[in-house]
Amino acid sequence: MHRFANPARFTRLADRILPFAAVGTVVALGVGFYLALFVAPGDYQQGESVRIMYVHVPSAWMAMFIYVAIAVASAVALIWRHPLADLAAKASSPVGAGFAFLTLVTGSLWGRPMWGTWWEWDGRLTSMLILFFLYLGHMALLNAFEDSQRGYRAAAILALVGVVNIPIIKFSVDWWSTLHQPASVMRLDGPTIHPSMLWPLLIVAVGFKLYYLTVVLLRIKSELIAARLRALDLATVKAAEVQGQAVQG
Amino acid sequence: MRGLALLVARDLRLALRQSADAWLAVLFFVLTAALFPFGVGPEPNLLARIAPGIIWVVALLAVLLSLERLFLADFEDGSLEQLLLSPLPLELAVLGKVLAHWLTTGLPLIAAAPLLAVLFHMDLSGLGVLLLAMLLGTPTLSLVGAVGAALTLGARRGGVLIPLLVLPLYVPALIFGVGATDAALLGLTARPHLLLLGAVLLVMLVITPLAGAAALRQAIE
Amino acid sequence: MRGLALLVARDLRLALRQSADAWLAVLFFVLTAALFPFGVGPEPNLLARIAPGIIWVVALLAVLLSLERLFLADFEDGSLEQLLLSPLPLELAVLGKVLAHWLTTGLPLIAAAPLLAVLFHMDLSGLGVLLLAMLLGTPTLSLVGAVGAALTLGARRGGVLIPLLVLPLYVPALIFGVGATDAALLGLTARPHLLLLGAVLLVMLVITPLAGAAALRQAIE
Amino acid sequence: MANFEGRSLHCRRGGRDVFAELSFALPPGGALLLTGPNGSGKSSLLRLMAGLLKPAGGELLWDGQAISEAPEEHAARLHYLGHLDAVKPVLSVAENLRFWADLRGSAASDRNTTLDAALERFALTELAAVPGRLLSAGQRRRLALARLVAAPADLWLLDEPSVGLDHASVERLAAAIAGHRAAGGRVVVATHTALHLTEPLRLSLDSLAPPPLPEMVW
Amino acid sequence: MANFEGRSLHCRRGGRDVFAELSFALPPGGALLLTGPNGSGKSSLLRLMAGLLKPAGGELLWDGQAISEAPEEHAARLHYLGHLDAVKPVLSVAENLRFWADLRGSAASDRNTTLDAALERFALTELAAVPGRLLSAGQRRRLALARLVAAPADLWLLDEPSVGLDHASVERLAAAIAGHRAAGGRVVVATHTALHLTEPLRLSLDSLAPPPLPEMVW
Ligand code: HEM
Ligand SMILES: Nc1ncnc2c1ncn2[C@@H]1O[C@H](COP(=O)(O)OP(=O)(O)OP(=O)(O)O)[C@@H](O)[C@H]1O
Ligand SMILES: Nc1ncnc2c1ncn2[C@@H]1O[C@H](COP(=O)(O)OP(=O)(O)OP(=O)(O)O)[C@@H](O)[C@H]1O
Ligand SMILES: [Mg+2]
Ligand SMILES: [Mg+2]
Repeated sequence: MHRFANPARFTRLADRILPFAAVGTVVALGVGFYLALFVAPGDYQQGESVRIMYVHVPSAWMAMFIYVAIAVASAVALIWRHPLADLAAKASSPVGAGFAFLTLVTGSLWGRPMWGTWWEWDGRLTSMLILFFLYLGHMALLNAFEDSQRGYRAAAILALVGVVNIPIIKFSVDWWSTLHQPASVMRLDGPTIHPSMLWPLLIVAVGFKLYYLTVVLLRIKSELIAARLRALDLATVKAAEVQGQAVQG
Repeated sequence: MRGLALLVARDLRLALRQSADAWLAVLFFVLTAALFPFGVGPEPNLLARIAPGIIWVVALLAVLLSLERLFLADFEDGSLEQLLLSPLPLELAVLGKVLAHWLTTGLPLIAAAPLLAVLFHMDLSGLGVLLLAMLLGTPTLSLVGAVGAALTLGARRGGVLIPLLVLPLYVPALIFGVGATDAALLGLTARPHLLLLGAVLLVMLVITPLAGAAALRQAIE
Repeated sequence: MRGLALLVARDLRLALRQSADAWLAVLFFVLTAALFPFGVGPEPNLLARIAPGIIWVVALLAVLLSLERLFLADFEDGSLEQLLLSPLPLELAVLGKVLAHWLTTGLPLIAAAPLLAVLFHMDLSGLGVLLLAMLLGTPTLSLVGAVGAALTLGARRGGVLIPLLVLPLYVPALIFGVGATDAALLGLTARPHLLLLGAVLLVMLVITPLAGAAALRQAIE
Repeated sequence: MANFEGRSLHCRRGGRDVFAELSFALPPGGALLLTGPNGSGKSSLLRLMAGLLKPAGGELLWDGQAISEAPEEHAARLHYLGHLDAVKPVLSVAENLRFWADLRGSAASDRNTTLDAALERFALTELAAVPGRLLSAGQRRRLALARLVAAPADLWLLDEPSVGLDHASVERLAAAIAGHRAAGGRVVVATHTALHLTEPLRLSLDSLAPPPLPEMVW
Repeated sequence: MANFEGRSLHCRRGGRDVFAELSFALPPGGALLLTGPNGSGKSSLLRLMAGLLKPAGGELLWDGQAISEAPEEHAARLHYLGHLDAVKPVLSVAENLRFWADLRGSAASDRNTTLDAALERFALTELAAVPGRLLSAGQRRRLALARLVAAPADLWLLDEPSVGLDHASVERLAAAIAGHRAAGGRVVVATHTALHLTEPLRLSLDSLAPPPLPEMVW
């Protein structure tokens, strides 16, 4: 397992993957957005604003996907003490929070023309808001300690407790809003979607996944480099200290 | 088991000696709830309409406020180190501390809830279910909160972090708790809500000792 | 004056280093407010009706929660003793700490208030007055709270006591603050409410340094 | 015979190497005296020995078995006294002591006499009913020390135990340590001041400064 | 010549008499060494002298003037070092020191050299950039001591200043005290351990135990 913990090996692997991931991101997003903006039809009901969907829906998928990825990385970190898993979790949560935020913003921009309000306390919307807060908690805890190791472990425990709770939260919120508000406004049945809209959606989704991969690899790499710089720094301080003591003694 | 009883007894004794912690949480509960009529105006119908929601949200905040202290005093004066090195398994120690916390925080809140129900002109036919739901829900609040409190020990501003970690996880207890009371007030059955509250409690009874102990172990370094 | 600036600068630096305290108070504000729809249900009309009240009460709680730390860290690590023995008059030191507290707590709350107004479907015509009222009201919250925080220092469970002392004193700010916003929403003039808020602020600007310094002096024994 | 050993221990704190390649062996009845300038890692070593801190390298053995394999067993056989006294302000001296002794499960029958003896040992009998909050610095430290004798444990790990103690109390501490060792117990003490120990093993931490450059991982 | 005096001081804490009828006089350049067993009231006396605690009877005089009449003036001429170190965990060693020195208003021009000298004086120069949280017990204490020399003050009140210090640091402390006295400064030290002071006045607190029964007020 610790085979990949070797930063050198990881860096080599990352360097090999990164160009493909980066180019893939640009291509997929370029094609996806082109199709979404110029090729896909407007909706007869919703007009041109329907195009927000091509950002909104894949973002929502990513926000949920990344939390699970963090939980998996956290389990690996806690069970096998794998240092790269910690770094992966740390690299992921701002990206996840970003996608959750994007979902909220695009949804609310869409909601304005559709429902006449920026926000509805609908089940799906609300659980995305809670997910966003879970991300913020994870990030805050990661950075709350002087000693980064402590931050990693605390955040990993939080992510695992969170992932057990997410289904409970999602279920309860859905139940709550259907209880109070039988007919939710936001229903656009998935299966009935036309292929000309489905394809751009899927391509953008792939683009987002590749973007995530690129960012995570880059951030792990830079963390490793920063750690190495810190080690060098401390070593110089320590050496000076030892020398100083020798002189005084 | 003997160790667990000892720990609970000590924590209760500490709480009672410390100028009645118990009634401080209750007073916060009542005082904060009493602010809402100033905020939303005194109309009885409106107050009655929002009563279960306010009672639950404020109960949740009262528990939240008392959480920071759950492990902090023991952490700062070195008792936690000693506890870790004692023969009592840390998982049990966590459960013991949560139990003592609930007895001194959750239970008094339940005792004070009828007062708030009256203040808010709530229809008293729902009172029984409200209390039952709180009996099932407040232990969950203590359990979830304990994990948050343990995780933030030694963090740069632990206390302020706890709400951020804990509040999102409180949502299910809040929803089912209010749901049960609302159902009873509408004359519907509260059973499914209560069962769900119980289920959430059971899940947390399993998770909290494990996650809490893991968090405490890494806080002591 | 130089001493005052030094103290404010140090406190701001501590707050910023400590992983952005500022946005933690804001997050508490938004998170707690977001609990109310779960409690009272998602109907836009009801939410809009209670929005100003909820925003004010929750702002008040967010300030309250951050109060315990105002003097506590300095008290526990011995900095307060040193401050007392420094040439900076203790009254000014209190003002400096309150100023730093407001800059890192009250000000960010004001910035976050429009978000809550949107979430609660509040009519945005009242937003300007809401913000103005908060600009006059939140410093009062910090000032009153500082006296409470100073009084409870060294009390065995100071943190829990603060709400008891402080919440009743927050009522005037709450009433005038909500009053101003409600008036604006109804198309009436908010002027008298705002003037009263300002008057309360001035009174507290005089009282707090004196009362706070006296309380700190007797906490250090 | 049971032996307590450390083999090429390596300690990192806050990303810095504190010491490396540290080894020791402590037989029953032995005393290990840790000395060294501030920041040399005495406290860190004691926390390693207690299992509160995990070594970055090397291992601790008890009777040939790694303590990381049976952490609970190890905890049960030691007393750790750090910089903090674990004294609750609202409990009386006697209540404070009794809680920790009970938790260790000292036999219930002679419990009261053991507790009284422990208080007596550190001249706390007069203070038995005084709440922890009213104790002076040295009195609080003595209460922490009384825990050592209130419940038996094989290994005592003491971090600057004599801080704040008056002369009489330092004597009492030395006597308690001597008694413990005579009964086959072991003790590890970190201190900057003179403490009367017969034939201690010495471990001086300043000579153990880690290699100036930590090895790079790539 | 200015004199620092206490006249028949009486101290009560937590409802108990700690000492009574205590008097002393400390001329410029003098050192007063407080000794006595745990709980005899050394810390309490130092807090009285600092003005942090009010005496239940008697008075403290500076140059014939009661310090209770001009508490701010008195505060400005003293440094008090208690059990707590007033070190902020998130500020670096240099930042911690600078804040307190600035607050005392040391002249801005040579401020940096004064601070550097203070750090140097207690061998903290290497640690200047390290955050307070990472300091060992002795390092933190040294930082608290550095405040004494970072801004001048006539009277030093030191409560067990050598706690946790290694031998080299104790020497440095003794040298700092000697320098301060040579310049006409005064120092009051409570300690249980040996600290090299030339010709100290001694005040032993155990002989001053108050009458066993506190007088009743009704
Ligand atoms: C802030 C407001 C909004 C939020 C937070 C939000 C959140 C979400 C989430 C989490 C999903 C993913 C559901 C899933 O795949 O399981 C989703 C999907 C979707 N949203 Fe939104 N939404 C918002 C506003 C809107 C609005 C205003 C509309 C349009 C009327 C809309 C239309 C859709 C559609 C069509 C889908 C795809 C449904 C599917 O494929 O299953 N959303 N949204
Ligand atoms: N904060 C306090 N409140 C009430 N009583 C106190 C307080 N601190 C100390 N005392 C009591 O006052 C008496 C003197 O305490 P003080 O701390 O002055 O002793 P000391 O000589 O410094 O002892 P040590 O050598 O242990 O530090 C003790 O009997 C103690 O119980
Ligand atoms: N909690 C901590 N986190 C990170 N580093 C620490 C921590 N505590 C101490 N250190 C660092 O570890 C090193 C060793 O500290 P330790 O407390 O073991 O020293 P010590 O020998 O006990 O010193 P002293 O005699 O001053 O008590 C020091 O350089 C210190 O800066
Ligand atoms: Mg140490
Ligand atoms: Mg003392």
